[in-house]
Amino acid sequence: MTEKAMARNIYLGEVSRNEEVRPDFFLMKIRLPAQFERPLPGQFVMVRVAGLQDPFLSRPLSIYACKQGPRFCTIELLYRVAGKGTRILAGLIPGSQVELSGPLGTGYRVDRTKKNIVLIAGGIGIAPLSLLVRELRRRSCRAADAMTVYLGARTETALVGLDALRQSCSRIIVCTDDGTLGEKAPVTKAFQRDLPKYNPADTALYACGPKPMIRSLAGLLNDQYFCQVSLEERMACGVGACAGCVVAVKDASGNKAYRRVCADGPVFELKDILWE
Amino acid sequence: MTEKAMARNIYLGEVSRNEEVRPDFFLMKIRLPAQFERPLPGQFVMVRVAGLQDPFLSRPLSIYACKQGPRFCTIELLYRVAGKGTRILAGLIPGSQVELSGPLGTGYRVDRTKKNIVLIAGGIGIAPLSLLVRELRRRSCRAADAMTVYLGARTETALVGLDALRQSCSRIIVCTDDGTLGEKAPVTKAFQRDLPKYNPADTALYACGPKPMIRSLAGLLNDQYFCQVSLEERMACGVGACAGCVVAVKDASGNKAYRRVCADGPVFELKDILWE
Amino acid sequence: MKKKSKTDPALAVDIAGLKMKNPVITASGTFGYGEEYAEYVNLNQLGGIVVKGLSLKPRLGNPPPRIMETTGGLLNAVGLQNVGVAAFLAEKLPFLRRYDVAVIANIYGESYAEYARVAEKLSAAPGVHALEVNVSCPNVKQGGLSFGANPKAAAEVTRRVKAATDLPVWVKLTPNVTDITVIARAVEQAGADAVSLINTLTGMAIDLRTRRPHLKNVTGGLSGPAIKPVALRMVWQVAQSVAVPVIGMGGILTAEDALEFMVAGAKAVQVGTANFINPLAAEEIVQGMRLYLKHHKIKNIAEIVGTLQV
Amino acid sequence: MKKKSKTDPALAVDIAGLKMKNPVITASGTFGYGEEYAEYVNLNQLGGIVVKGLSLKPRLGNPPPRIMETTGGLLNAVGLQNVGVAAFLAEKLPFLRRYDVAVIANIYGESYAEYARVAEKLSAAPGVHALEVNVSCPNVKQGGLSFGANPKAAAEVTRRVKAATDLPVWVKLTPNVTDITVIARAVEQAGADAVSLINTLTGMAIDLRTRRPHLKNVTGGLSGPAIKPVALRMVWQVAQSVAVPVIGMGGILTAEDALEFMVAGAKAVQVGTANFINPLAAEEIVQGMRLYLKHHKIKNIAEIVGTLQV
Ligand SMILES: Cc1cc2nc3c(=O)[nH]c(=O)nc-3n(C[C@H](O)[C@H](O)[C@H](O)COP(=O)(O)OP(=O)(O)OC[C@H]3O[C@@H](n4cnc5c(N)ncnc54)[C@H](O)[C@@H]3O)c2cc1C
Ligand SMILES: Cc1cc2nc3c(=O)[nH]c(=O)nc-3n(C[C@H](O)[C@H](O)[C@H](O)COP(=O)(O)OP(=O)(O)OC[C@H]3O[C@@H](n4cnc5c(N)ncnc54)[C@H](O)[C@@H]3O)c2cc1C
Ligand SMILES: Cc1cc2nc3c(=O)[nH]c(=O)nc-3n(C[C@H](O)[C@H](O)[C@H](O)COP(=O)(O)O)c2cc1C
Ligand SMILES: Cc1cc2nc3c(=O)[nH]c(=O)nc-3n(C[C@H](O)[C@H](O)[C@H](O)COP(=O)(O)O)c2cc1C
Ligand code: FES
Ligand code: FES
Repeated sequence: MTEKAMARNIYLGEVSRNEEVRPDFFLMKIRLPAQFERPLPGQFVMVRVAGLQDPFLSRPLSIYACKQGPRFCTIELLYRVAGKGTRILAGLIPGSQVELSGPLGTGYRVDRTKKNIVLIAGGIGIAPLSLLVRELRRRSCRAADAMTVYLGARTETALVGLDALRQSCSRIIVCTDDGTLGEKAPVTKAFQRDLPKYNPADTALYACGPKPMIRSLAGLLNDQYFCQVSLEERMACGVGACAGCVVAVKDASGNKAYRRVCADGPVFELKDILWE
Repeated sequence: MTEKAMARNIYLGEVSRNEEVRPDFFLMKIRLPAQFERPLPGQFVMVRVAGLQDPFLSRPLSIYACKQGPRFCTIELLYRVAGKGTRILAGLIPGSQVELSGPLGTGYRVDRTKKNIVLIAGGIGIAPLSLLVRELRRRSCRAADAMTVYLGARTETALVGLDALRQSCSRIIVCTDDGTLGEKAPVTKAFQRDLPKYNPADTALYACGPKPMIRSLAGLLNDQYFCQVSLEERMACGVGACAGCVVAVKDASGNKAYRRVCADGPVFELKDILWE
Repeated sequence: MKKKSKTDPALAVDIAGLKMKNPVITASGTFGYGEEYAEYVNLNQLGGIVVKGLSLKPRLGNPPPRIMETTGGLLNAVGLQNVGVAAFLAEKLPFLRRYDVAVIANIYGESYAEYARVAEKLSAAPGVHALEVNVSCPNVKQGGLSFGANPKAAAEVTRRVKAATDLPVWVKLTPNVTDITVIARAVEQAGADAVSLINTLTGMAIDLRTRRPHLKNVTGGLSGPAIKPVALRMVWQVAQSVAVPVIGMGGILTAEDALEFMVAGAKAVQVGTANFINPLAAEEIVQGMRLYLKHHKIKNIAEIVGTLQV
Repeated sequence: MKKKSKTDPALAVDIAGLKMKNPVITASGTFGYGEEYAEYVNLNQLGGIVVKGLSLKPRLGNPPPRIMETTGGLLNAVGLQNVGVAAFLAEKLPFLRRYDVAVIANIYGESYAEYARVAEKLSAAPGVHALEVNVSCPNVKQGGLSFGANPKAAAEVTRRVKAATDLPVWVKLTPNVTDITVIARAVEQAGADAVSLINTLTGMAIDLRTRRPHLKNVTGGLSGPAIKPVALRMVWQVAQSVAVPVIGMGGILTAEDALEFMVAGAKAVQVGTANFINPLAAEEIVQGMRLYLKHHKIKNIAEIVGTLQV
């Protein structure tokens, strides 16, 4: 490994697999030095192709899975080809090198006192939540049926991560906008219908998805529930130095403040978010 | 082939081979549509990796060999890794696509009345001259010993193209700066020694190499010989539109003028060049 | 040529009386005199061609090296090498006249009088459809930028050229100023029929090995996608400050880039450095615009000009 | 830390009395308050750290989106979000004091008086080694660029700050002007101990899909390698126009880039956007400079400053 690999949190990784698991969705495995810190669910990495300066900035991607061995650590990223940067990532072949820093940001906080765990994922939002599900089962020893996952996507072929999720969770409610699989409804609609079943006192909610989904969730929950959401904003540094990735929140005294998604998040309490 | 391939002189080519033939020297084979025009020795192509914008400009490379078939035309480029652009080219694997225009520029003019053909190549200057040698043998039906090639390089491992050249030419004088192969002398020194053997009336000289070599050649020949040289300048457009690649020459009336290496050259009469 | 189908969106634009079949023009200095690209590009597909900057006498231009690549850009110090107005009329214009494309002559002078003389000579010739006055070349000692960075001088050049010609006069602005809208308004008041912007940003590159500038002229003009954000900003500012049409350029590579300039307020666009890395760029941009309009069911390109919501 | 070998070239510089162990400084707004990068970078290896621009009161900054990538560059409109000078002194400075690195406070005010007040407060605190006066931020409504583009206002800010502090005062110049040497000379005459340049070029990016600017603030500041040619040119021009030290920046990614700025006349350099794409950039630049000097048998970095042959 080069010197770069020695610095804390900055690594040169090697792509060991990069497959199109669904049209426009890729799963990339990256081999990293063993000292890569164990990621919390919700944390992400900043990644770029080694030696390439176009695109200019690194791209943030959630850690979808992580396997630590004695000599290497292998992480998996599940990503959608959204534009130039992810298109270039999608073109990498095994053996390619990526520059990567992480794990970055805050993770989901698991509240062990809540007996209902409900996860709501929209589209590629499944990536961080999948890691959360696996960690919940492993670390908190939750049963596969102690969690409910609401999973929404545009259409069946955009429902990535579902098969893998089935291995750790037996209660999965699937929705698609076009009805090609599961209910033909927005995922928040399906969740809204079940909402009365979930008592605020013993329910923990975790969500990740496009902004409109998060926003309508905020409308449904009305600050009554413990709900953590993972947000996405364009990022430059990924470490809290540039203040480029902010989101408006209510601060401790109820005033408007901007918080950095990369360092203060990406996981926020839903009730703190200011919808302007 | 895509639409791009339909336009005259602009092609999408596919790399079919790209090998390091000597340390830092690569031979790339590119498969092009059959309509790629038969190149004249001395002509070049502008080449860039398809879809990549860093480096920004295309790079000029001489056509080292060309084989035309009924369905495809395959050209070969022999190049030295000089900087960023050529380093990226060197990294291409078979199957990669390149955007390419050409053949561009003027070629060497073969004067059939001259019985001595003398070629002087410095370093990678061997690329266009190799094509000239092969074409001379093929088209003008010259014997392998009707030509003399003076070939110079820094060191033995930088003497590319020599083996291939031996197949078409039996009189090759090799020089290296460090004496690792052939004479330990600049190639112009070896040529200077033999110069009295070549009568200006029946000798045609063709040269390609670094500027100092061409310049000292100009000093030796003193406008007495028919001598064509191929020049190199940084290029932007490659087609004569930007006036970026000029070299100072004496025009018809003996005045200083700037000529475009890409369109008025790269082959110039040595005696026209103004050394400032 | 392809026949226009009934549903084809209208791309034609009218810039101060000059009608062009589409708003895509190749930029001065990046397309030679048209002939250089004629075997690559179907010139009839273009809206217009701005030829290399013309001066009264032929100009040698600057000594080489004249160009250097930078990140996402190109530095050039060609120094207005050109054949001169007489040779242009005799040798270059006849070729261009064979095509159905607007020909815009980019002109340059070392003095007010020279600008006027060049304008006059070009106006007498059939086949020149507009003049673009270059008061913004950073690569020449006299004239050029020194006129363009000063609102009074820029206005005076404009007045002199206007007095010397009946052709529409576009004035090409430099970005190397504190407030480009001041210059734009000054030339508008002096009679400019349109403004085109931006010319290149003055820059420099150094060869660390030799500790010399990469360009013999020391400084040069920066073009290409690196400058696109600056160009877009200035086009947007100027479009809000003047009533005459704005012709936008600076780093346009794709139809999307071109449309962004139009959304910012440009009525037409010029494609410069892009020609070097893809000779088909301008043609592809025309085609891409057509597809965009079709796809978004926009009937006329004019409908998107200046529609930026801020 | 590594022991210095006898043959190690000298990298130390002295900028108007401030001694730094090497000329590599992280640029304001790109390195937070230092702590954000502390787990990536060995801060002791840096010459200096310029902290995020500080104002008297905490500032919310501009609404998001605040950043957008462009070709070879970054547009930002952060709008000087900062904790305010009091919180800086109480919460951020103590952390920085633990390191052996020069701390330069970048300051910003909406009025002459605010600049002076911020300067005063910072000067009272041990551990701030110099002030960098930002008269060039394009992303705020008051102050910022409006001061920096006007030689009189820039000079007045400089005078007020000088009167309020004993620390060395660097004035940071904007590139968005017709002639940067005019501003540089004005602030030099007003007492600036050094000038740093360039701040960002004002630019814009448009989302064609929504026909809105990508930045909520509409325009933003362009940084990164895209602007390097402009930065190098201005550093070279200013270095020839003023006697005070010039601190150069704009698109520096590598030691080679940094050395080019020094050859152009910069006595020290700042590394900005590069930190984002490679947190180790500044450290690697220090190391690369050392290797370059060794390889070229140059004993002291000062020997290359301003050695450009034109
Ligand atoms: C903390 C975090 C974790 C993320 N995890 C994942 C993940 O696991 N899988 C995945 O597929 N994507 C993830 N994203 C989104 C991903 O970063 C963007 O899709 C990607 O950066 C787009 O880059 P691009 O060059 O392909 O597209 P661009 O050409 O840059 O943009 C394409 C489109 O995507 C939008 N976009 C660009 N950057 C972002 C961004 N940072 N966040 C949201 N939208 C953006 C643009 O506005 C545009 O509409 C994550 C984002 C963040 C902030
Ligand atoms: C008509 C023509 C034919 C050529 N044929 C060949 C060939 O067959 N094989 C081959 O290896 N090279 C050839 N060259 C040179 C080749 O184009 C350059 O080596 C290449 O462009 C360097 O690009 P780069 O990005 O690798 O290096 P850069 O990082 O751009 O530059 C590295 C070094 O090479 C110099 N350089 C850059 N461009 C040129 C150029 N166009 N000409 C000369 N020096 C340059 C630079 O000044 C610098 O010193 C030819 C050049 C021309 C003009
Ligand atoms: C090599 C070169 C030569 C140029 N010559 C001229 C010129 O003669 N007159 C002029 O007005 N602009 C000239 N320009 C500027 C371009 O017309 C255009 O304004 C600028 O390059 C920005 O657009 P672009 O980024 O699309 O290239 C030249 C640009 C380049 C790159
Ligand atoms: C996100 C961001 C925030 C910045 N904030 C400041 C600031 O607060 N004060 C300041 O003087 N310059 C600020 N700058 C400008 C940089 O310090 C620097 O002058 C500029 O980015 C050019 O250098 P670079 O290309 O190396 O980034 C900021 C730049 C960026 C990218
Ligand atoms: S990306 Fe820089 S602060 Fe978040
Ligand atoms: S490279 Fe443009 S004229 Fe030669």
